[in-house]
Amino acid sequence: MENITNLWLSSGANQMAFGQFAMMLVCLGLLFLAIRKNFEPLLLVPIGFGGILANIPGANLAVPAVEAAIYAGDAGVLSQLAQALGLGAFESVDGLKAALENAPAAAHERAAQVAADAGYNNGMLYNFYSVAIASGVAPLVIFMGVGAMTDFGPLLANPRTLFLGAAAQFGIFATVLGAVGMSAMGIMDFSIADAAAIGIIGGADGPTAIYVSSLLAPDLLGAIAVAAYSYMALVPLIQPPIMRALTTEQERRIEMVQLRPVSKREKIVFPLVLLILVALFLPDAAPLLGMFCFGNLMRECGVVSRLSDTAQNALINITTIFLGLSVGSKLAADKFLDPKTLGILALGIVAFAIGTAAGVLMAKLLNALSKNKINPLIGSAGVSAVPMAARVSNKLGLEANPHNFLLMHAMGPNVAGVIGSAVAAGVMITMVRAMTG
Amino acid sequence: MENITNLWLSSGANQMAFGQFAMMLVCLGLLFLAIRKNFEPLLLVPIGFGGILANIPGANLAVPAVEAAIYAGDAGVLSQLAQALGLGAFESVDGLKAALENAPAAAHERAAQVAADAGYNNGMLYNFYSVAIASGVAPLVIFMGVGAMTDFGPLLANPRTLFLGAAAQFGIFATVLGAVGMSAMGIMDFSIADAAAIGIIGGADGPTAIYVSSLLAPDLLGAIAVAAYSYMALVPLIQPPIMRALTTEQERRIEMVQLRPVSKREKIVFPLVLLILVALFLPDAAPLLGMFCFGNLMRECGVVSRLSDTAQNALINITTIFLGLSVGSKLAADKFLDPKTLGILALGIVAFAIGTAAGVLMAKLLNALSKNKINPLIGSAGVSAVPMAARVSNKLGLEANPHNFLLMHAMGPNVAGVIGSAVAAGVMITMVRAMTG
Amino acid sequence: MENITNLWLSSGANQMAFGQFAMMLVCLGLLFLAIRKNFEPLLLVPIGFGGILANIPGANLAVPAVEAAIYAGDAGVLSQLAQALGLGAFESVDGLKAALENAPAAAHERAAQVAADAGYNNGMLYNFYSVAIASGVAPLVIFMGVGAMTDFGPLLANPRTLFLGAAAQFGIFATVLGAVGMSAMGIMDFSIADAAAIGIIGGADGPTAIYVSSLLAPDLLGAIAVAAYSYMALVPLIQPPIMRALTTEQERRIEMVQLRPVSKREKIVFPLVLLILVALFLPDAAPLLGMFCFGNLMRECGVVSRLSDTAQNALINITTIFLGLSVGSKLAADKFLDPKTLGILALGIVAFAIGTAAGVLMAKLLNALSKNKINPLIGSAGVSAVPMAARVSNKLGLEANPHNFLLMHAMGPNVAGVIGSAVAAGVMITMVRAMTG
Amino acid sequence: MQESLIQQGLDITLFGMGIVFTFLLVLVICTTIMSRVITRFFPEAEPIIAAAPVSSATAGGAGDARLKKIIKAAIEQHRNKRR
Amino acid sequence: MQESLIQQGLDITLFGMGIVFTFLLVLVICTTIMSRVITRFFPEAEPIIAAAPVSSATAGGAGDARLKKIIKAAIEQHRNKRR
Amino acid sequence: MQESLIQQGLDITLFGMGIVFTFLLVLVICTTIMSRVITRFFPEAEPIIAAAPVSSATAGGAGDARLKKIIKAAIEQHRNKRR
Ligand code: NA
Ligand code: NA
Ligand code: NA
Repeated sequence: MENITNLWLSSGANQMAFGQFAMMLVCLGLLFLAIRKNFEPLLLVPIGFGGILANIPGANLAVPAVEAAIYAGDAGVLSQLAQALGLGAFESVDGLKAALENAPAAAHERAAQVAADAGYNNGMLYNFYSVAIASGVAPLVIFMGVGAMTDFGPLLANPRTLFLGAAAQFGIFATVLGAVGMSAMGIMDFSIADAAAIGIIGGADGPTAIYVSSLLAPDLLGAIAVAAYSYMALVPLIQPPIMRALTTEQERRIEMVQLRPVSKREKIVFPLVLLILVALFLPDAAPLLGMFCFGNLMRECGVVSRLSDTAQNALINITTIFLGLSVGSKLAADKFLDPKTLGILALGIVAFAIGTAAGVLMAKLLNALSKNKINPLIGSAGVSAVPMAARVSNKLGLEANPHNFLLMHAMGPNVAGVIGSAVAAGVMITMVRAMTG
Repeated sequence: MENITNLWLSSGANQMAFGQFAMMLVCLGLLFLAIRKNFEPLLLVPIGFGGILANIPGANLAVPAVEAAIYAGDAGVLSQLAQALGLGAFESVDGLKAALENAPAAAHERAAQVAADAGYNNGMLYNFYSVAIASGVAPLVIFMGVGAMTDFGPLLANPRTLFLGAAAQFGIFATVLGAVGMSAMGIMDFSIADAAAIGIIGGADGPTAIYVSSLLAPDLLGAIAVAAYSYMALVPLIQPPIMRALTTEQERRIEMVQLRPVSKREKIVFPLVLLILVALFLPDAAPLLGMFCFGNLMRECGVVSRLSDTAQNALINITTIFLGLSVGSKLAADKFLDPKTLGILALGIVAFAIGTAAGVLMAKLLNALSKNKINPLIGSAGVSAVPMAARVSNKLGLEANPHNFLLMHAMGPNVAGVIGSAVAAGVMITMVRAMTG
Repeated sequence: MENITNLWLSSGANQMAFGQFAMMLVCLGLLFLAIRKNFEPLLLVPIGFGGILANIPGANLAVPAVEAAIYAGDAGVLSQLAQALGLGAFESVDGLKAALENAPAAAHERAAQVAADAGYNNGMLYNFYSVAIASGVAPLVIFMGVGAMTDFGPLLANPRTLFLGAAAQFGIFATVLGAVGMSAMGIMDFSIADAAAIGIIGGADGPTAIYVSSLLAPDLLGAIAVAAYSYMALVPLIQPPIMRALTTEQERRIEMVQLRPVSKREKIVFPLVLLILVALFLPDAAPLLGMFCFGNLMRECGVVSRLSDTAQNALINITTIFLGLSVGSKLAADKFLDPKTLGILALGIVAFAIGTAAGVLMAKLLNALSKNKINPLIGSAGVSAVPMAARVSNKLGLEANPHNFLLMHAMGPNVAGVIGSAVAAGVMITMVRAMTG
Repeated sequence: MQESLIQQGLDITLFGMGIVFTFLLVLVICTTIMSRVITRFFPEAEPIIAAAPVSSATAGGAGDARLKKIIKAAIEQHRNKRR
Repeated sequence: MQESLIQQGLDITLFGMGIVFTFLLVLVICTTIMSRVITRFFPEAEPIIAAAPVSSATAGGAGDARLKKIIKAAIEQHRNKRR
Repeated sequence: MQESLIQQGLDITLFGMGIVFTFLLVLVICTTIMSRVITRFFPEAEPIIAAAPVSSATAGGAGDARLKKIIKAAIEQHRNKRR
């Protein structure tokens, strides 16, 4: 009899809190968008599935052994944990969790040893998160793979388009301002680190967003990643109205001269030039841009094609599976169902919109300064969201002028946007650390 | 001169105990079965090879640094270890090893630090085991890959076959009873956790068996994995006599109606339905069935085929190599050459036989209750052992009736058996933990 | 204003020490050799790139959190670190680093906890190094892949060529003598462990060299790996003059009888024979040769081709990427720009030359003892450097006699050289540990 | 203690088999409902037949077959014209 | 504190955008110089056109096309001989 | 100390080379015995020639060759009939 009671007590249905139920519906919604509407499925399928797993009541898949021990609520273990964390005695679960969060590394380890001795293990998703994201490795490996898939040819043929990629990063910083503004007005309670991590959504670059928020605001990582990937999928809806509003029919019809051929040598040397500039001026962007340049050098150098193939296929796929599940672990109800999430979702779409506008306006500015006209529609591609944003530019160009193929021209600002947001990420990490350190 | 002596003392021939020699022969036998007789070679080749490596005298490949330090026998190090483990002074190697086994996590770490300071490293296979199996990740990743290879179409076309997969799990529980019975009679000394881990051999599912025994009875893992994979390879020999004995010629001739076509949407929704039921009722089965459903969703959803391909190829292959070598590390003579191993081998084959019989009998029961007859030969496929058991059903069906193609019909209970044993695994993990608390 | 100052202080240009700048040039040189001159690009591209990353000033990519904390120079953290490492108070950065190097494991962990509490993380490349090389796993996995790519057919057809592979290892030991001689003369300051690690360059086998030096002389690993791979690429320049000097035109013209066909069974049994001999006589070579034999068995047994394919492709490529970057992390200026590096480079080329000569001379000795003549040009292939050295033998053979195809004959000593240097590695690890233990 | 071990084994067996059956019963019910709902309310445009995926080996064979058919047709056509 | 938070946000925005632009400006300059140097002093033997890699799918199609062409040619040749 | 370092180096060299040679000598002996035993007592049904594995590229070429042969044969056959 006791056994049946045990099983029922341990079964999910009994423990399912409303928040977890709601998060499961949210995650099913993400899966629907990914599978049916093709919203960045490579990431949103694992994220959504991981989110469901993280919200299974009683399974504790997304928490470390110590938290599992706390939830299990054995009186003896709780008092040992309280002692290990430097509390006099166990008073409340929330008090214990707060102590855990603020405990120094040595106390953390003592608590982990107590949990291990009591037979608790880390949850599967918690382990994935520790290895893949907390260590920083998964976003970097994906960035390496993206580098190995990136052709800098269009950018090298027309380096001016780097400015479009720079301008579109204004979306990032405007969002930082928005976030601190919300805090100042008392609507939200974002720290400067939170604000920086939210801003990076405007970079429209998944791995960069995950990397930055894992460093600056791990608690918000789930919401930030979901916002980043969802809005990237929504680029074909978000950008066109802004692009039409800011350009005249005349401007949208501008045909661009064909890109010059770019030699293999230029393509080999470019990632090294970029790397050296990063080394000289932006050491905090070195992990992201370093791995990106490494992937690109493997692609272009022509002598390590088997490594480049693996970086673009087996390695990036394996990493994506675990990265997605790990991000999903941050969709646990107690972290995600927070007013902050709504703020993040609202700020994220603003970031995309402002980035798009800034890119288009910069293109118009460049046209005002130079004879060699560029079609301002390619400015919006500067937000990155490779290659979706470039396709949007192409589509609007064709609408205005059926002979106007902008795709290759838009690839320049598009990859420039990847560099731009990695640079912005480096700057923000440095500055936030100096401010909070 | 001293150098030659050192080398000779450290050389294997000098240290080769009889047990290690015997285990090498056993492992060569496993390799012979795998390579020549095609006994589940994907697992038994790495397991057999890992077993040889684990038994190389003096190489300490399968033991942690602390044990290597103990075997090296330096007096100073031994006394430091004894202190670290809370013994007054070093008395005997066996006493030290016993203290190590029962030491709390903090003492374990102190001992590891003593060994590290004395220059000892963990053995290669020990590291593989820690990363791949002790963490639980390798069986789960393989289960994800199996999910990505599984077609639930036949099961969805005829959901009643799930009952066959349920019935065949009786092999698991009968074996648990057998194991505790042996203990009660004093023949063996199995704890309830041991009995549960041995029972899971009857699930005829390698990753599930390894996952459960890594949690409940790590010391028996080697024997359990070897028994599970060997008997899976022996399914074409074990099952037919039982199937013939329990069915009439008439029953074996039953032709089944062709399966209805199953829509893509059903296949996409099914893993989610299964996942949600697991979340509601069986949180302890969530890691296994969650990863299985995730793999299957990746397969069926059609939008992440590159992830699905990787899960079915590079990722599962890499994991299989390390899983196999890690299982092999548990074939070290001091663990494997134990009367318990004989008990495990004996109980394992009984588990397969009872599971087969239960599946067939359940099929006959379903026939007694319903007009829509099923061929009882497909009941035996409920033990899983995918796809071997389904092929056995097909072969016996063709013998009785040359127009009787049972393969697709048997795939339903076959994959149902995978679900069934994962459910049984979850139940047993919950109950054993509650009992041993 | 303060922010700009911060950024400038943190920027690379400000912190770029001369050594780091020099190392970047060296690494660009390695990349040039790899890409333009095809010098072992699969390794030298990642090594060179990793070396640039490791030398980015202020990025601390190649150092652990504790060192990053030391370089950051916060007074409070420094004094905490000094306490954690058992110093009375903080006196100097160099003193702290020296204390860190000599600290026992427990003090190391306390220091790591201080750094974690102060918000410092391990550098990316440091993490790669810890996981890939310090654990020993990456060289072993690569060796497994090499085993899966190796055809022992030519060796089995003519086992006598194993002696050529043995003789060529004299390069290793002559270099050990050279290194201790340099130390004795006061030119360099190599310990016996350093000398053994340097000697292994003469094995002309990358993973073996990295494995041995990660165990015996981790500080020299960067220089040793660079020397090993560079000289392997230079084999077509280093070997021919030596081979011509030691052979007569007559000898170079010797045509060899066609190799007998080797049966599949011999190929399957050979890795097991080798493994068992290793188990009996050389347990310290078991990790290297064990993984090598495992890879070869997977290749030849014919029943696990999907594992063998993965070992030869996805797995070895992934491992090569991280191994290369990790080796690059040891090209940090403060480790690499040391007089020892020059000594290593000088000794390395001597090792190759002596190994080549010893192989050729052994071939002539075998000819003197047997009627069945072999072409002494294949002796040089005994240094390994697969398959470059065998191609050199073939090329010189064709020069002397246009009908003289030595390639397959040279593959025998070539793979024998891999076995020979792994054996030498095992011997040296055992002996050095006994000497320094 | 031995008594209790057997008791534990019986407990695991009874509750275990019970839960396995119950869970799979619930799964049968949910699956059946799911299939009906999808078939009735969310049918796919064209019914998909659960065909075994054509392996690349088969595809190669198919290629050969197609090749032979093309050649046959070419020759046939040629003959017909000759008549 | 709130004052300071906004101040921090403004700092990040101003310096951040400034550095992004400055860095990319430097990159534009260096890239342009690099391209000119390579084009003038280290030109490649034959100019390489940035052609899209032919995917295996296309290659398969090409195979089919070649097959058809061969058969067509065979038949054509045959007809010609008949005349 | 210096003396001893050289002594250690000599030790490693002498014992090292000795063991490398001894080990490979034993390996030569065991390999030879193994080959003889297998060749005499466990011969394979058909002798396998150590042929280089046919790469897929070659296979593609073989396909082309087969294709040409089939077409040739078809045309040949056709011609013969015409005569
Ligand atoms: Na961007
Ligand atoms: Na089963
Ligand atoms: Na060698």
